[in-house]
Amino acid sequence: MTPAWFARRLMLMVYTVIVVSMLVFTITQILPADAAQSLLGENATPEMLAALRAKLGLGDPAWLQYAHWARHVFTGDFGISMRTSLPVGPEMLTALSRSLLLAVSAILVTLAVAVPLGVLAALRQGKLTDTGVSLIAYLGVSLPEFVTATLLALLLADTLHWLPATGYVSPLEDFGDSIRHLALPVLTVSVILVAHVMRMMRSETLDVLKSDYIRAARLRGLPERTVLFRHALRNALLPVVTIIALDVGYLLGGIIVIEEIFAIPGIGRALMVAITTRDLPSIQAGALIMAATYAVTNTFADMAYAFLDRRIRYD
Amino acid sequence: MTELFIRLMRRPQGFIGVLLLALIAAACLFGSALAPYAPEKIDFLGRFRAPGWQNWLGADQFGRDILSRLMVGARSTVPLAFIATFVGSAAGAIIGVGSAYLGGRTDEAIMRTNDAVMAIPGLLMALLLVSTLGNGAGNAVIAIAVAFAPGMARVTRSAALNVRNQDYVKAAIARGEGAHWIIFREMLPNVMAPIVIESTIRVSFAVMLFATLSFLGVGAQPPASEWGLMVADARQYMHQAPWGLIAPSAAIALTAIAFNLVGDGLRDALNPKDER
Amino acid sequence: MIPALAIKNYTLDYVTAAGPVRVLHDISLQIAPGEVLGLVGESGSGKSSLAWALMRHLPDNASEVAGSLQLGDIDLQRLSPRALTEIRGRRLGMVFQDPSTSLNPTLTIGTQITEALIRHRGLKRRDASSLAIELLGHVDLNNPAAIMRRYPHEISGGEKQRVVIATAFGCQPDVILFDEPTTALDVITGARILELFARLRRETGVAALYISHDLALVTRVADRVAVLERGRLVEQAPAADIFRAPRHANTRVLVDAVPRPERRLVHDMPRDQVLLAASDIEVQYGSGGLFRDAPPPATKKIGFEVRGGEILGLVGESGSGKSSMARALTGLARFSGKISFEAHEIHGLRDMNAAYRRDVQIIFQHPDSSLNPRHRIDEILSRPLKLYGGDLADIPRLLDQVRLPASYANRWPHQLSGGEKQRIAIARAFAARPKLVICDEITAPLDVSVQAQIIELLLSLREATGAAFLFITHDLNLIRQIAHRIAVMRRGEVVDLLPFEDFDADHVHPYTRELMAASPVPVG
Amino acid sequence: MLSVSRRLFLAGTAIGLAGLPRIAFAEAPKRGGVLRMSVDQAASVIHPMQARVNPEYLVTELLYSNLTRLKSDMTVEPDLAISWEPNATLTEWTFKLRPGVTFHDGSPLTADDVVATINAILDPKTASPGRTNVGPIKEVAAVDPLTVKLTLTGAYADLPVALTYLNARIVPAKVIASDLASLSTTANGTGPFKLASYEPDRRIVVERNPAYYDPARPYLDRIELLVYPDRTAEASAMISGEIDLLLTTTPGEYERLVKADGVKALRTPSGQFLNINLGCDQKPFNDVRVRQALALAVDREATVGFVAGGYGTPGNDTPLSSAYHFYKNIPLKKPDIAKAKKLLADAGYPNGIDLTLVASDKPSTRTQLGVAVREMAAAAGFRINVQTMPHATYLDQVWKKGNFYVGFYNMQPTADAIFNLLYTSNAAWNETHWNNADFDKVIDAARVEADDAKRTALYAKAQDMMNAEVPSVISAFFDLLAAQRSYVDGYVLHPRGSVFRLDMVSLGAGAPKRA
Repeated sequence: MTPAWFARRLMLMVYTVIVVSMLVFTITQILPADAAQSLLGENATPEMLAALRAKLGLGDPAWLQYAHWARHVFTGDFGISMRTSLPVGPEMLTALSRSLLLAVSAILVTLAVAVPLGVLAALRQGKLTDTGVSLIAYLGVSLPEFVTATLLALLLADTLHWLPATGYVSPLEDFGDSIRHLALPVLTVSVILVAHVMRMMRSETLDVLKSDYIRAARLRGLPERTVLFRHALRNALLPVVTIIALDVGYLLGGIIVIEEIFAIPGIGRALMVAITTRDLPSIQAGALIMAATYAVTNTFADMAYAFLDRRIRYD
Repeated sequence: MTELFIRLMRRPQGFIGVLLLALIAAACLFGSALAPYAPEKIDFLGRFRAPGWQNWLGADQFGRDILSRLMVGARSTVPLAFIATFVGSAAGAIIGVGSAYLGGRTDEAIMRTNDAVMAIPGLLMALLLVSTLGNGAGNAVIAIAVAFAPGMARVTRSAALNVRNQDYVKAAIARGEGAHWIIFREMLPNVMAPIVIESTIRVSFAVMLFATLSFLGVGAQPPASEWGLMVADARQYMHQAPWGLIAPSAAIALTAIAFNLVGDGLRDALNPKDER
Repeated sequence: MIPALAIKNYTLDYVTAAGPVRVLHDISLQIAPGEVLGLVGESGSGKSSLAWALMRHLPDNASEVAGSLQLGDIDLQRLSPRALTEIRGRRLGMVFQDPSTSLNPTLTIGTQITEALIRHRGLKRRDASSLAIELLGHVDLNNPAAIMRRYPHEISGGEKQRVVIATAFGCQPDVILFDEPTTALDVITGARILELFARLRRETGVAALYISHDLALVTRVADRVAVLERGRLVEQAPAADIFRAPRHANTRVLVDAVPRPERRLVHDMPRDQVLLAASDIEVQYGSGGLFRDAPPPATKKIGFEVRGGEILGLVGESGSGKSSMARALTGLARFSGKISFEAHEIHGLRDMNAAYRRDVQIIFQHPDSSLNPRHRIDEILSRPLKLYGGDLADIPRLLDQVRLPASYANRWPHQLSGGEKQRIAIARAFAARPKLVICDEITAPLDVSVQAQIIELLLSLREATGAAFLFITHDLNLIRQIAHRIAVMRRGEVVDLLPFEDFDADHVHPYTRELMAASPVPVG
Repeated sequence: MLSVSRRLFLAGTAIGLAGLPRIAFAEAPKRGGVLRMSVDQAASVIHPMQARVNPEYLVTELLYSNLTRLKSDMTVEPDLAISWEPNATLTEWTFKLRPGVTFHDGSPLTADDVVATINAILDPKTASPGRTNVGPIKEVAAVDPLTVKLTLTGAYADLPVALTYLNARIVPAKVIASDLASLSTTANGTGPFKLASYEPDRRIVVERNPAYYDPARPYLDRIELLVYPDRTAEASAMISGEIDLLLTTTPGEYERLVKADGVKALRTPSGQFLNINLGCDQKPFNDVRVRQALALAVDREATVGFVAGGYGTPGNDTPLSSAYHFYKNIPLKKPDIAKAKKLLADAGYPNGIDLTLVASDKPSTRTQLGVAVREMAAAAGFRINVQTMPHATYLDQVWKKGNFYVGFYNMQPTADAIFNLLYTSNAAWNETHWNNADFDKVIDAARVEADDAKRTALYAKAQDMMNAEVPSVISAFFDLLAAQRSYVDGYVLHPRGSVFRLDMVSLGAGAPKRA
């Protein structure tokens, strides 16, 4: 991790954010229906619309709006939400923190479950355990998230009354209650992720176990436990962990449905609401913050990988 | 080809997967001819009728026959997911192979931009696009295709980079072959295996993404009998008529499992490494 | 006296879908304590299977039909998995072909060497560590303490192999299996590893089974040599006798195929007129970026001439820039400098017109990768004909030219053997009726007997077409048999460019001399 | 009520009303406690003049007060005004304000605040939806610190009702003068509760206003308003006791809530309806026979089942349901396919007609109505393609522009309000362009008619006209469905759908202790 490597990574992050900002801005420009109409709803009169449009600066040419917006974003000002009149930046960052809480908890649960299962399946390749574990994996990826969420809520909240059905409590307010409320959404995300990570862990472990250096370690007379834990697991985990970091992107944008069902005011739902109400500053800020988060986690993943696997350090 | 098929069928997951796919294909082809009722026929007296001799899988909030809707709906679910994946994969494959062929700074620029686009999660991208293009199954196909393309470009490119370094590609360049020949005749056929495997598995994601878009109200539109829409609609009546939720969910799950099984089977069948 | 290792009537099958395939027939071998037995055979002869059988690491479909494997008084076939880990490394060590894949990339050298010492010598961590440093010093590694902290990718291939050897010897086993330990290394590095092996063997008196495809090399390190041919043991003899008096016909073929500089295969002289003149060629891979320094150039403004009908040899170790030169001449790499081909002057990729591309053809090293696996043979051969003008009806003639039946036109590349694939690549090059053919290490992955046939084919094609050759290789013995002049490259520069007969002279570059010393000339 | 004099009927007074709970309790309501309730949509606007949806109306009702207040029988009671009096021609109204009322910041309520508020609502720059709904106000003036005089552009009998409008909350004059926009994020009203925290997409908390003008109320110490966007999950939260009150739910969830222990499911008929708007100025709906044919093809009883899950009342192509005053019970139109076919053939479509019916995706019942009508009307020869689009797109491209689409409207406080909103020639949202001069005359006459019997006759005539000419097909009214835990006392589901009166709510025995 030379300074040059670091600088290149930073450049890539910035590039990602710029590309995304332009892309999102373009999309928001061609969204049909205008924000003023959408804000005022069925009560709007033409003069009210005109007044609001002028206030929002919707009449300016697109590039001017982009330049204007980019300049403000650069100073940390994402604008004011057309919907709530609150500053968009802090709102989206708060939402992001909630989504990250969900995403990181889900990743931790997933790793704790999927890694041992994946290794087990790999070690028992072709045996009953392998088939059983693979079957679970297939089930996990074969239902849409909202069905999985519904079924889990039906079982754990409606029937068994173990967990609250919906709602979000900040861990800063009431930690215990926060955990109880997070349990169902985390479980739902984990069910989907576990399937994915487990399959990956299985195939990576199989690949690593077939590698020359594992064979060499065995032929050097090292006990199977050492071979597995010191030599194989480490190398199999690396790519898995990296891919999980990439999954943060999916987790932030893909859990809109889960955030909706479990009433978690995260960034995915904030964006969904922004899109349906044509709240352009929120769409732009949300997408940008999400892309930036993705770029940052990606960079961290690269750094972690480079740190753990010294081979690619200077790539 | 036949050899590959035999190898695929020899594995349990490939065999079951192909069997399920055949069933689904049959539903797509003959579903509307075999369905006992018209899929949109409403029946006031039959609302939420439980499964029985009249409606084998029960009836929904309009008294429509769920079995008939499932059978007819296969055609507006699976082929669309398939087309979306195909278009996305094809676009991604061409970008990936082209980028690998061009190499150097062009490759870097294309792939970095591609990565940047990937920073927008697929569902969000699909939502933005559908909001721009308007709701509906056709636009959802486009949105899913666009959402899939960058990922496929990445998968393809890493495979294509390997191929790019193969001597037969170098030989073709040294010979003075044109870019078209090299990309489409020398490289593309040799990266087909990973593309096909990845695409097969992605069809199941597409089915799921479709369902999610329908759940969010921007995918297929009523009265279509797209499965995801059926699930989304039935969800609000799930305590009155759980069969409305169960039947299409099971159909989606089976389809997803089938494509996953075939994808995994293909991966093994195309990878002789496991065979000694 | 109990032999250190005894193999008796050992017979091994692999069970395939098409039924059992016998890979080892009734093998009996003994290695006395302190003896080194060389095991030679071409690819597919079963020598690796024998090694895996001894290490008890056979694939699942292997079936041991008969025979016994004894390590001292231990019956290897009866060991439980647990007992096996006590034997491996401790009593029976192994050194692998490719040191870069036999070390775990994510663990330090220190970890990997000490864990074996802790396990097999029962040492405490600190003692193991100091012994490891001592061992690394003993295999001539500079600053062993620093090496301990490094990761495998941070040291060179030769250093890695020294680490592996140090580990194997450090556990003080009775017998060590060497599986082609120098094949993946450069000639000079390989020669030094051999020297190290000889020294350690002298010091420790360990018994060893040394497996290799290189007959000349084996005769230099082994006391006795056994020759394996398609799973059968065809000859066992003292090392000195094999070249002098090979008894079995197969051994004789093998011996004859080994290139010897003194046995010239080319007797004519090239024409006077210069076909291709390259000057100041510099190849630079990747450019510096905003935050990235440019790598050093692969070739540093070098040049040479090829005359009509000449065979110019280009030798050097990997990374010396010889392949980059080939890529520059065929438009596969960007370069600066000037190429004159007949009257045509070329300053960059854009100047390479169709005529130049037709006249200069290249054949690559790996037959497996030089043919597109998705194209049939006839399609592969049809491309030059379509591009440069030619008749598709010529395909059978092209096949005949490289001594393959016309029926091969309908085959897929994977249905061909390595040598046959290389013949197709040759046919594809000659389909263009070239004036210069660049051969980039084309015989390196082939067995010696196949290599001899390919060389013979190339020479007869040269006879027929009058084409010149730029023959790139790392095998000095081979190139001295066929080249008119030989250029020696090192780190992007040409250090010597001499007629073949001058190589025995005194005024060669010291590097050339080192290279010659490292190229094993067969004993006898 | 009918016997009281005209003057007494139109004027209002606080005597004997203020402080009296609407429902007689066996014991006095218990003070204190925290009510946790949920809404399915964020209250993203708390600016009282700009609120547009029910959760937002709820929040502004908690924080602010109007001059007058709508009771659940759709009559008016005093709020900040304790009495009012029109002149003889109903063009000038004088309102007496309640003395001693203070805003949350402690400043007293005066006539100037009322004047400033009404002027701000009428100012187009404020862009308040209330501008066209607070009545035909020409001028507003302070007579003395506790007296306000409103001058109208014409006679208007329903002004006290109009002033209950959801955006006509009284805000301080000084806020209007300095920074009206600050009300988007802060609140300063005279309502029973004060804003404690505001996170629009997650939770809004209000706390008791100790200085509320009625010393007895509110009963609750605090209300937490949570956003649970998923109706199924919301109902589950109610059943498991996570929340005490949910404002609205679907028929499917209602059936589950009815059966749940400790839950009281609430239901009230309302004037909320879906209509199919027919562009009466364009082909084919400019021909009244086509409109009548469609009306005859629709099975109204079945529509209530399909669209409202049986929780509703059939409609007769007029916007008035039994929840309104002046509702006329006309015999329900029965589906008559043969007659519909004939009407269509007479109108020049003997082989049927192809149409595209647009439905916005929110609420989803719009599409359900479309799907049901499509199937029902198919027999009569209507080949209808239902097109669903996002609500924002619908508002932009179809609403008030299309000639065949599904509309959705809340109950309005008066018959005049709903007719003038949708069906008169100068209606605010004249979607159908029916433009029937006779109808306009009837509505205008009813608007200034103070005699209840005559008004009833006039509105009956208006309903007959709509029933006959079908500017839009109105086949079903929804019942409002909600639920509460059984320990919640004093909550009445208001048919208007946007009046809540949580100041009347208290927690009875068995309520959980919430910190």
